[in-house]
Amino acid sequence: MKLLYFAWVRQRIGIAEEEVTPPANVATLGDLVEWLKGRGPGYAAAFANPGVIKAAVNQEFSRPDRRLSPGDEIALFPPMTGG
Amino acid sequence: MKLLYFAWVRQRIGIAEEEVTPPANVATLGDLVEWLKGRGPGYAAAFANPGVIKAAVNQEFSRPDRRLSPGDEIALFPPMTGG
Amino acid sequence: MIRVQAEDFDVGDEIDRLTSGRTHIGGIATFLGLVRDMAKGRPVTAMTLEHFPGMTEKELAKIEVEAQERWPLDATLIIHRYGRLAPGDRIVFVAAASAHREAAFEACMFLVDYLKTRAPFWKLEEGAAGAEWVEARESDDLARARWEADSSLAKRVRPA
Amino acid sequence: MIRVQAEDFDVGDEIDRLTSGRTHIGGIATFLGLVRDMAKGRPVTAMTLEHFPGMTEKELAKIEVEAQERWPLDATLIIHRYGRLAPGDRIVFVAAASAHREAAFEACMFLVDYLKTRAPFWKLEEGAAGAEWVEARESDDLARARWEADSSLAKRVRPA
Repeated sequence: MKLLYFAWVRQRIGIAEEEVTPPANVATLGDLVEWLKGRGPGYAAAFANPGVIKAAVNQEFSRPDRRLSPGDEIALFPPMTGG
Repeated sequence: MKLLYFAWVRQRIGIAEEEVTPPANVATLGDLVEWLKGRGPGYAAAFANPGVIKAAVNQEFSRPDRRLSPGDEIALFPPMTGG
Repeated sequence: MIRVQAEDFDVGDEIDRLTSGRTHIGGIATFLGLVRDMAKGRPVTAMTLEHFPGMTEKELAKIEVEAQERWPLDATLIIHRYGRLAPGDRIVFVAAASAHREAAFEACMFLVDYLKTRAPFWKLEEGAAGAEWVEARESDDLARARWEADSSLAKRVRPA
Repeated sequence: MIRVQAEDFDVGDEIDRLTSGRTHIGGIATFLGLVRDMAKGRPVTAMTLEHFPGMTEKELAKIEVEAQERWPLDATLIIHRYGRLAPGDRIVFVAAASAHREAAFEACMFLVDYLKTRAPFWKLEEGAAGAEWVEARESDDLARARWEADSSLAKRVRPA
Protein backbone atom coordinates (compact mmCIF):
# COMPACT_ATOMS: atom_id res chain seq x y z
CA MET A 1 0.00 0.00 0.00
CA LYS A 2 1.01 3.60 -0.60
CA LEU A 3 1.58 5.90 2.36
CA LEU A 4 1.57 9.72 2.23
CA TYR A 5 2.77 11.95 5.06
CA PHE A 6 2.01 15.65 5.55
CA ALA A 7 3.19 18.57 7.73
CA TRP A 8 5.07 17.52 10.88
CA VAL A 9 4.33 13.83 10.31
CA ARG A 10 6.26 14.16 7.04
CA GLN A 11 9.03 16.18 8.68
CA ARG A 12 9.56 13.74 11.56
CA ILE A 13 9.60 10.69 9.30
CA GLY A 14 11.77 12.49 6.77
CA ILE A 15 9.96 11.40 3.60
CA ALA A 16 6.72 12.48 1.91
CA GLU A 17 5.64 9.04 0.65
CA GLU A 18 6.57 5.40 0.48
CA GLU A 19 5.29 1.98 -0.54
CA VAL A 20 4.95 -0.55 2.31
CA THR A 21 3.75 -4.13 2.69
CA PRO A 22 2.76 -4.54 6.33
CA PRO A 23 2.46 -8.04 7.90
CA ALA A 24 -0.88 -9.82 7.73
CA ASN A 25 -1.86 -8.86 11.30
CA VAL A 26 -2.07 -5.17 10.28
CA ALA A 27 -5.78 -5.10 9.43
CA THR A 28 -6.88 -1.57 10.35
CA LEU A 29 -5.63 1.99 10.18
CA GLY A 30 -4.94 1.82 13.93
CA ASP A 31 -2.86 -1.33 13.44
CA LEU A 32 -0.91 0.38 10.67
CA VAL A 33 0.04 3.35 12.84
CA GLU A 34 1.18 1.02 15.65
CA TRP A 35 3.25 -0.99 13.17
CA LEU A 36 4.79 2.19 11.67
CA LYS A 37 5.88 3.36 15.15
CA GLY A 38 8.32 0.42 15.29
CA ARG A 39 10.05 1.29 12.03
CA GLY A 40 12.52 3.80 13.50
CA PRO A 41 12.93 6.88 15.69
CA GLY A 42 11.41 9.27 13.11
CA TYR A 43 8.27 7.12 12.93
CA ALA A 44 8.18 6.79 16.72
CA ALA A 45 8.36 10.59 17.03
CA ALA A 46 5.69 11.15 14.36
CA PHE A 47 3.25 8.73 15.98
CA ALA A 48 4.16 9.20 19.66
CA ASN A 49 0.61 10.40 20.27
CA PRO A 50 -1.58 8.47 17.80
CA GLY A 51 -4.70 10.16 19.20
CA VAL A 52 -3.89 13.43 17.44
CA ILE A 53 -3.10 11.81 14.07
CA LYS A 54 -5.70 12.19 11.33
CA ALA A 55 -5.90 9.84 8.36
CA ALA A 56 -7.44 9.55 4.92
CA VAL A 57 -7.83 6.27 3.04
CA ASN A 58 -8.13 6.84 -0.70
CA GLN A 59 -8.70 10.54 0.03
CA GLU A 60 -11.58 9.91 2.47
CA PHE A 61 -11.18 10.81 6.15
CA SER A 62 -11.12 7.55 8.09
CA ARG A 63 -11.12 6.41 11.72
CA PRO A 64 -8.62 4.00 13.35
CA ASP A 65 -10.99 1.03 12.97
CA ARG A 66 -11.08 1.45 9.15
CA ARG A 67 -10.03 -1.90 7.55
CA LEU A 68 -7.29 -1.68 4.93
CA SER A 69 -6.73 -3.39 1.58
CA PRO A 70 -3.37 -3.87 -0.17
CA GLY A 71 -4.12 -1.33 -2.93
CA ASP A 72 -5.12 1.50 -0.56
CA GLU A 73 -3.50 4.93 -0.52
CA ILE A 74 -3.23 6.03 3.11
CA ALA A 75 -2.42 9.59 4.14
CA LEU A 76 -1.35 10.36 7.73
CA PHE A 77 -1.20 13.94 9.01
CA PRO A 78 -1.78 16.29 11.96
CA PRO A 79 -5.07 18.14 12.55
CA MET A 80 -5.74 20.55 9.69
CA THR A 81 -5.12 24.28 10.06
CA GLY A 82 -6.47 25.77 6.84
CA GLY A 83 -8.47 28.90 6.21
CA MET B 1 -38.62 76.76 10.65
CA LYS B 2 -37.24 74.83 7.70
CA LEU B 3 -38.97 71.67 6.51
CA LEU B 4 -37.38 68.95 4.35
CA TYR B 5 -39.34 66.16 2.68
CA PHE B 6 -37.97 62.89 1.31
CA ALA B 7 -39.13 59.97 -0.86
CA TRP B 8 -42.93 59.63 -1.17
CA VAL B 9 -43.54 62.38 1.41
CA ARG B 10 -41.71 64.73 -0.95
CA GLN B 11 -43.50 63.36 -4.01
CA ARG B 12 -46.99 63.69 -2.51
CA ILE B 13 -46.39 67.23 -1.24
CA GLY B 14 -44.68 68.16 -4.50
CA ILE B 15 -41.74 70.08 -3.06
CA ALA B 16 -38.48 69.05 -1.39
CA GLU B 17 -38.27 71.87 1.15
CA GLU B 18 -39.99 74.99 2.43
CA GLU B 19 -39.90 77.60 5.19
CA VAL B 20 -42.98 77.68 7.43
CA THR B 21 -44.10 79.65 10.49
CA PRO B 22 -46.73 77.50 12.23
CA PRO B 23 -49.16 79.03 14.73
CA ALA B 24 -48.17 79.20 18.41
CA ASN B 25 -50.20 76.09 19.35
CA VAL B 26 -47.88 73.89 17.23
CA ALA B 27 -45.45 72.94 20.00
CA THR B 28 -44.29 69.42 19.08
CA LEU B 29 -43.36 67.36 16.04
CA GLY B 30 -46.74 65.61 16.32
CA ASP B 31 -48.54 68.97 16.32
CA LEU B 32 -46.56 70.03 13.25
CA VAL B 33 -47.60 66.97 11.23
CA GLU B 34 -51.27 67.50 12.19
CA TRP B 35 -51.01 71.16 11.16
CA LEU B 36 -49.33 70.28 7.85
CA LYS B 37 -52.16 67.85 6.98
CA GLY B 38 -54.52 70.82 6.71
CA ARG B 39 -52.39 72.70 4.19
CA GLY B 40 -53.74 70.96 1.09
CA PRO B 41 -54.51 67.60 -0.55
CA GLY B 42 -50.81 66.76 -1.16
CA TYR B 43 -50.03 67.24 2.52
CA ALA B 44 -53.16 65.30 3.51
CA ALA B 45 -52.00 62.39 1.30
CA ALA B 46 -48.43 62.51 2.62
CA PHE B 47 -49.52 62.45 6.26
CA ALA B 48 -52.70 60.35 5.96
CA ASN B 49 -51.08 57.79 8.26
CA PRO B 50 -48.83 59.80 10.61
CA GLY B 51 -47.87 56.61 12.46
CA VAL B 52 -45.57 55.52 9.59
CA ILE B 53 -43.87 58.92 9.24
CA LYS B 54 -40.31 59.23 10.59
CA ALA B 55 -38.76 62.57 11.47
CA ALA B 56 -35.41 64.16 12.21
CA VAL B 57 -35.00 67.49 13.99
CA ASN B 58 -31.65 69.10 13.19
CA GLN B 59 -30.55 65.75 11.71
CA GLU B 60 -31.39 63.74 14.86
CA PHE B 61 -34.17 61.14 14.75
CA SER B 62 -37.00 62.44 16.91
CA ARG B 63 -40.34 61.22 18.25
CA PRO B 64 -43.73 62.97 17.93
CA ASP B 65 -43.45 64.48 21.43
CA ARG B 66 -40.22 66.32 20.52
CA ARG B 67 -40.70 70.07 21.24
CA LEU B 68 -39.82 72.42 18.40
CA SER B 69 -38.06 75.79 18.26
CA PRO B 70 -38.39 78.41 15.50
CA GLY B 71 -34.88 77.85 14.11
CA ASP B 72 -35.22 74.06 13.80
CA GLU B 73 -34.69 72.12 10.58
CA ILE B 74 -37.28 69.37 10.45
CA ALA B 75 -37.12 66.47 8.00
CA LEU B 76 -40.17 64.25 7.42
CA PHE B 77 -39.90 60.96 5.54
CA PRO B 78 -41.08 57.34 5.24
CA PRO B 79 -39.29 54.42 6.95
CA MET B 80 -35.78 54.04 5.59
CA THR B 81 -34.92 51.36 3.05
CA GLY B 82 -31.15 51.59 2.67
CA GLY B 83 -28.51 48.92 2.35
CA MET C 1 -14.46 55.09 6.94
CA ILE C 2 -17.69 56.41 5.45
CA ARG C 3 -18.39 57.30 1.83
CA VAL C 4 -21.73 58.35 0.37
CA GLN C 5 -21.38 58.84 -3.35
CA ALA C 6 -23.06 58.64 -6.74
CA GLU C 7 -20.00 57.06 -8.36
CA ASP C 8 -19.31 53.36 -8.62
CA PHE C 9 -16.39 51.85 -6.67
CA ASP C 10 -13.91 48.99 -7.07
CA VAL C 11 -14.22 46.37 -4.34
CA GLY C 12 -10.67 45.05 -4.75
CA ASP C 13 -9.16 48.54 -4.51
CA GLU C 14 -11.26 49.33 -1.46
CA ILE C 15 -10.14 46.19 0.39
CA ASP C 16 -6.51 46.82 -0.57
CA ARG C 17 -6.68 50.37 0.77
CA LEU C 18 -8.29 49.15 3.98
CA THR C 19 -5.64 46.51 4.67
CA SER C 20 -2.45 47.93 3.17
CA GLY C 21 0.25 48.35 5.77
CA ARG C 22 -1.88 46.71 8.46
CA THR C 23 -0.35 43.24 8.63
CA HIS C 24 -1.96 42.43 11.99
CA ILE C 25 -5.31 42.04 10.21
CA GLY C 26 -6.22 38.36 9.99
CA GLY C 27 -9.52 38.59 8.18
CA ILE C 28 -11.89 40.92 6.41
CA ALA C 29 -15.58 40.16 6.20
CA THR C 30 -17.43 42.12 3.56
CA PHE C 31 -20.90 42.53 2.15
CA LEU C 32 -21.66 43.85 -1.30
CA GLY C 33 -25.27 44.74 -2.10
CA LEU C 34 -26.41 44.83 -5.74
CA VAL C 35 -29.55 46.03 -7.50
CA ARG C 36 -31.72 42.96 -8.11
CA ASP C 37 -33.60 42.54 -11.36
CA MET C 38 -36.76 41.36 -9.56
CA ALA C 39 -38.80 42.61 -6.62
CA LYS C 40 -41.86 40.84 -5.25
CA GLY C 41 -41.94 38.71 -8.39
CA ARG C 42 -41.91 41.64 -10.84
CA PRO C 43 -39.05 42.76 -13.09
CA VAL C 44 -37.15 45.86 -11.98
CA THR C 45 -35.60 47.99 -14.73
CA ALA C 46 -33.95 50.66 -12.54
CA MET C 47 -33.60 51.75 -8.94
CA THR C 48 -33.14 55.29 -7.68
CA LEU C 49 -31.62 55.83 -4.26
CA GLU C 50 -32.51 59.05 -2.48
CA HIS C 51 -30.82 60.11 0.75
CA PHE C 52 -30.60 62.97 3.25
CA PRO C 53 -27.21 64.58 2.57
CA GLY C 54 -25.43 65.46 5.76
CA MET C 55 -27.57 63.34 8.06
CA THR C 56 -26.68 60.18 6.14
CA GLU C 57 -22.97 60.64 6.79
CA LYS C 58 -23.62 61.43 10.47
CA GLU C 59 -25.75 58.30 10.94
CA LEU C 60 -23.23 56.07 9.18
CA ALA C 61 -20.42 57.49 11.32
CA LYS C 62 -22.45 56.71 14.48
CA ILE C 63 -23.07 53.14 13.29
CA GLU C 64 -19.38 52.71 12.60
CA VAL C 65 -18.35 53.97 16.06
CA GLU C 66 -20.88 51.61 17.62
CA ALA C 67 -19.41 48.62 15.76
CA GLN C 68 -15.90 49.58 16.82
CA GLU C 69 -17.02 49.77 20.45
CA ARG C 70 -18.63 46.34 20.28
CA TRP C 71 -15.91 44.38 18.48
CA PRO C 72 -12.10 44.47 18.32
CA LEU C 73 -11.86 45.87 14.79
CA ASP C 74 -8.80 47.12 12.95
CA ALA C 75 -10.72 48.90 10.22
CA THR C 76 -14.22 49.38 8.90
CA LEU C 77 -15.58 50.80 5.68
CA ILE C 78 -19.09 51.72 4.57
CA ILE C 79 -19.72 52.89 1.00
CA HIS C 80 -23.30 53.67 0.00
CA ARG C 81 -24.30 55.00 -3.40
CA TYR C 82 -27.22 57.23 -4.33
CA GLY C 83 -28.81 58.17 -7.65
CA ARG C 84 -30.25 56.05 -10.45
CA LEU C 85 -28.84 52.52 -10.79
CA ALA C 86 -29.49 49.54 -13.07
CA PRO C 87 -29.93 45.85 -12.15
CA GLY C 88 -26.56 44.36 -11.25
CA ASP C 89 -25.11 47.73 -10.17
CA ARG C 90 -23.33 47.99 -6.84
CA ILE C 91 -25.36 49.82 -4.14
CA VAL C 92 -23.53 49.30 -0.89
CA PHE C 93 -20.27 47.85 0.37
CA VAL C 94 -19.45 47.13 3.99
CA ALA C 95 -16.14 45.75 5.24
CA ALA C 96 -14.92 44.92 8.74
CA ALA C 97 -11.32 43.88 9.40
CA SER C 98 -10.11 42.21 12.56
CA ALA C 99 -7.49 39.85 13.90
CA HIS C 100 -10.44 37.53 14.65
CA ARG C 101 -12.75 36.26 11.96
CA GLU C 102 -15.77 35.99 14.27
CA ALA C 103 -15.49 39.69 15.12
CA ALA C 104 -15.11 40.61 11.46
CA PHE C 105 -18.22 38.63 10.45
CA GLU C 106 -20.43 39.83 13.28
CA ALA C 107 -19.44 43.48 12.89
CA CYS C 108 -20.12 43.29 9.15
CA MET C 109 -23.57 41.76 9.71
CA PHE C 110 -24.30 44.37 12.39
CA LEU C 111 -23.36 47.24 10.07
CA VAL C 112 -25.51 45.91 7.23
CA ASP C 113 -28.51 45.36 9.52
CA TYR C 114 -28.26 48.92 10.83
CA LEU C 115 -27.80 50.41 7.36
CA LYS C 116 -31.08 48.85 6.26
CA THR C 117 -33.12 50.54 8.95
CA ARG C 118 -31.26 53.50 10.45
CA ALA C 119 -29.53 55.29 7.61
CA PRO C 120 -31.77 57.82 5.79
CA PHE C 121 -31.91 56.15 2.37
CA TRP C 122 -35.00 55.41 0.30
CA LYS C 123 -35.30 53.21 -2.77
CA LEU C 124 -37.56 53.88 -5.73
CA GLU C 125 -37.97 50.86 -8.02
CA GLU C 126 -38.95 51.23 -11.68
CA GLY C 127 -40.66 48.44 -13.60
CA ALA C 128 -43.22 47.86 -16.33
CA ALA C 129 -46.01 49.17 -14.06
CA GLY C 130 -44.21 52.42 -13.23
CA ALA C 131 -42.16 53.52 -10.25
CA GLU C 132 -42.81 52.40 -6.68
CA TRP C 133 -41.11 53.20 -3.37
CA VAL C 134 -39.71 50.13 -1.68
CA GLU C 135 -41.52 49.41 1.57
CA ALA C 136 -39.53 48.81 4.75
CA ARG C 137 -39.28 45.09 5.50
CA GLU C 138 -40.37 44.00 8.94
CA SER C 139 -37.60 41.39 8.89
CA ASP C 140 -35.03 44.18 8.61
CA ASP C 141 -36.33 45.78 11.78
CA LEU C 142 -36.15 42.40 13.48
CA ALA C 143 -32.58 41.90 12.29
CA ARG C 144 -31.61 45.23 13.77
CA ALA C 145 -33.54 44.63 17.00
CA ARG C 146 -31.52 41.45 17.54
CA TRP C 147 -28.38 43.55 18.04
CA GLU C 148 -30.11 45.88 20.46
CA ALA C 149 -31.49 43.05 22.60
CA ASP C 150 -28.39 40.89 22.61
CA SER C 151 -25.03 42.34 23.44
CA SER C 152 -23.79 38.89 24.48
CA LEU C 153 -22.68 38.21 20.90
CA ALA C 154 -20.28 41.13 21.07
CA LYS C 155 -18.97 39.99 24.44
CA ARG C 156 -18.37 36.49 23.18
CA VAL C 157 -15.89 37.57 20.52
CA ARG C 158 -14.24 40.35 22.48
CA PRO C 159 -10.96 39.15 23.99
CA ALA C 160 -11.17 38.74 27.78
CA MET D 1 -16.36 27.20 -7.63
CA ILE D 2 -13.16 25.85 -6.10
CA ARG D 3 -9.62 26.99 -6.75
CA VAL D 4 -6.49 25.77 -4.96
CA GLN D 5 -3.50 27.67 -6.25
CA ALA D 6 -0.07 29.09 -5.45
CA GLU D 7 -0.80 32.34 -7.32
CA ASP D 8 -2.33 35.44 -5.82
CA PHE D 9 -5.79 36.57 -6.90
CA ASP D 10 -7.73 39.83 -7.33
CA VAL D 11 -10.74 40.07 -5.05
CA GLY D 12 -12.59 42.61 -7.20
CA ASP D 13 -12.17 40.51 -10.35
CA GLU D 14 -13.33 37.39 -8.53
CA ILE D 15 -16.50 39.06 -7.27
CA ASP D 16 -17.19 40.52 -10.71
CA ARG D 17 -16.83 37.11 -12.33
CA LEU D 18 -19.10 35.55 -9.71
CA THR D 19 -21.88 38.09 -10.20
CA SER D 20 -21.65 39.11 -13.86
CA GLY D 21 -24.82 38.35 -15.78
CA ARG D 22 -26.59 37.18 -12.59
CA THR D 23 -28.75 40.19 -11.81
CA HIS D 24 -31.00 38.27 -9.41
CA ILE D 25 -28.17 38.29 -6.84
CA GLY D 26 -28.97 40.74 -4.07
CA GLY D 27 -25.92 40.37 -1.92
CA ILE D 28 -22.51 38.78 -1.69
CA ALA D 29 -20.90 38.06 1.65
CA THR D 30 -17.18 37.43 1.48
CA PHE D 31 -14.28 36.61 3.76
CA LEU D 32 -10.67 37.32 2.93
CA GLY D 33 -8.01 35.75 5.15
CA LEU D 34 -4.55 37.31 5.29
CA VAL D 35 -1.22 36.23 6.76
CA ARG D 36 -0.88 37.98 10.13
CA ASP D 37 2.45 39.42 11.24
CA MET D 38 2.03 38.04 14.77
CA ALA D 39 1.10 34.66 16.24
CA LYS D 40 0.78 33.99 19.97
CA GLY D 41 2.53 37.30 20.66
CA ARG D 42 5.55 36.58 18.46
CA PRO D 43 6.45 38.13 15.10
CA VAL D 44 5.84 35.97 12.02
CA THR D 45 8.13 36.57 9.04
CA ALA D 46 6.62 34.01 6.63
CA MET D 47 3.99 31.31 6.45
CA THR D 48 4.10 28.18 4.29
CA LEU D 49 0.86 26.42 3.44
CA GLU D 50 1.06 22.73 2.65
CA HIS D 51 -1.91 20.77 1.34
CA PHE D 52 -2.93 17.35 0.02
CA PRO D 53 -3.34 17.86 -3.73
CA GLY D 54 -6.40 16.07 -5.03
CA MET D 55 -8.03 15.52 -1.67
CA THR D 56 -8.10 19.25 -0.95
CA GLU D 57 -10.16 19.96 -4.04
CA LYS D 58 -12.52 17.06 -3.25
CA GLU D 59 -13.09 18.25 0.30
CA LEU D 60 -13.68 21.85 -0.77
CA ALA D 61 -16.16 20.67 -3.39
CA LYS D 62 -18.04 18.68 -0.70
CA ILE D 63 -18.15 21.70 1.59
CA GLU D 64 -19.48 23.84 -1.24
CA VAL D 65 -22.24 21.34 -2.10
CA GLU D 66 -23.20 21.19 1.58
CA ALA D 67 -23.53 24.99 1.74
CA GLN D 68 -25.65 25.03 -1.40
CA GLU D 69 -27.95 22.39 0.10
CA ARG D 70 -28.38 24.36 3.32
CA TRP D 71 -28.95 27.86 1.91
CA PRO D 72 -30.57 29.34 -1.22
CA LEU D 73 -27.33 30.43 -2.91
CA ASP D 74 -26.81 31.71 -6.43
CA ALA D 75 -23.06 31.24 -6.43
CA THR D 76 -20.19 30.32 -4.16
CA LEU D 77 -16.44 30.60 -4.52
CA ILE D 78 -13.57 29.23 -2.46
CA ILE D 79 -9.99 30.17 -3.34
CA HIS D 80 -7.23 28.80 -1.12
CA ARG D 81 -3.53 29.37 -1.73
CA TYR D 82 -0.60 27.14 -0.86
CA GLY D 83 3.16 27.73 -0.78
CA ARG D 84 5.25 30.33 1.03
CA LEU D 85 3.54 33.63 1.85
CA ALA D 86 4.54 36.85 3.62
CA PRO D 87 2.60 38.84 6.26
CA GLY D 88 -0.25 40.72 4.61
CA ASP D 89 -0.50 38.21 1.74
CA ARG D 90 -3.91 36.81 0.82
CA ILE D 91 -4.41 33.17 1.91
CA VAL D 92 -8.06 32.41 1.40
CA PHE D 93 -11.13 33.99 -0.14
CA VAL D 94 -14.69 32.76 0.33
CA ALA D 95 -17.75 34.32 -1.29
CA ALA D 96 -21.43 33.40 -1.10
CA ALA D 97 -24.03 35.14 -3.25
CA SER D 98 -27.75 35.02 -2.63
CA ALA D 99 -30.94 36.97 -3.13
CA HIS D 100 -31.04 37.10 0.70
CA ARG D 101 -28.29 38.69 2.73
CA GLU D 102 -28.84 36.42 5.75
CA ALA D 103 -28.25 33.33 3.59
CA ALA D 104 -25.14 34.90 2.05
CA PHE D 105 -23.65 35.73 5.45
CA GLU D 106 -24.42 32.41 7.08
CA ALA D 107 -23.18 30.35 4.15
CA CYS D 108 -19.95 32.36 4.06
CA MET D 109 -19.36 31.83 7.79
CA PHE D 110 -20.16 28.13 7.41
CA LEU D 111 -17.67 27.72 4.56
CA VAL D 112 -14.91 29.49 6.48
CA ASP D 113 -15.53 27.44 9.64
CA TYR D 114 -15.35 24.20 7.67
CA LEU D 115 -12.23 25.25 5.76
CA LYS D 116 -10.42 25.78 9.05
CA THR D 117 -10.98 22.23 10.25
CA ARG D 118 -11.92 19.93 7.38
CA ALA D 119 -9.80 20.89 4.40
CA PRO D 120 -6.36 19.22 4.38
CA PHE D 121 -4.18 22.32 4.78
CA TRP D 122 -1.37 22.84 7.26
CA LYS D 123 0.39 26.08 8.16
CA LEU D 124 4.08 26.41 9.01
CA GLU D 125 4.96 29.76 10.60
CA GLU D 126 8.47 31.18 10.47
CA GLY D 127 9.75 33.64 13.05
CA ALA D 128 12.92 34.64 14.88
CA ALA D 129 12.90 31.34 16.79
CA GLY D 130 12.62 29.18 13.67
CA ALA D 131 9.69 27.46 11.99
CA GLU D 132 6.73 26.00 13.84
CA TRP D 133 3.60 24.19 12.67
CA VAL D 134 0.42 26.01 13.64
CA GLU D 135 -1.62 23.99 16.13
CA ALA D 136 -5.29 23.41 15.51
CA ARG D 137 -7.42 25.79 17.60
CA GLU D 138 -10.05 24.20 19.75
CA SER D 139 -12.30 27.18 19.04
CA ASP D 140 -12.22 26.30 15.33
CA ASP D 141 -13.55 22.83 16.07
CA LEU D 142 -16.27 24.39 18.19
CA ALA D 143 -17.16 26.81 15.38
CA ARG D 144 -17.54 23.90 13.00
CA ALA D 145 -19.44 21.75 15.51
CA ARG D 146 -22.01 24.51 15.82
CA TRP D 147 -23.07 23.92 12.20
CA GLU D 148 -23.30 20.17 12.73
CA ALA D 149 -25.42 20.46 15.86
CA ASP D 150 -27.71 23.19 14.64
CA SER D 151 -29.40 22.93 11.30
CA SER D 152 -32.12 25.33 12.49
CA LEU D 153 -30.04 28.27 11.30
CA ALA D 154 -30.18 26.98 7.77
CA LYS D 155 -33.90 26.36 8.03
CA ARG D 156 -34.49 29.85 9.31
CA VAL D 157 -33.14 31.53 6.19
CA ARG D 158 -34.41 28.99 3.67
CA PRO D 159 -37.61 30.23 2.00
CA ALA D 160 -40.66 28.33 3.18
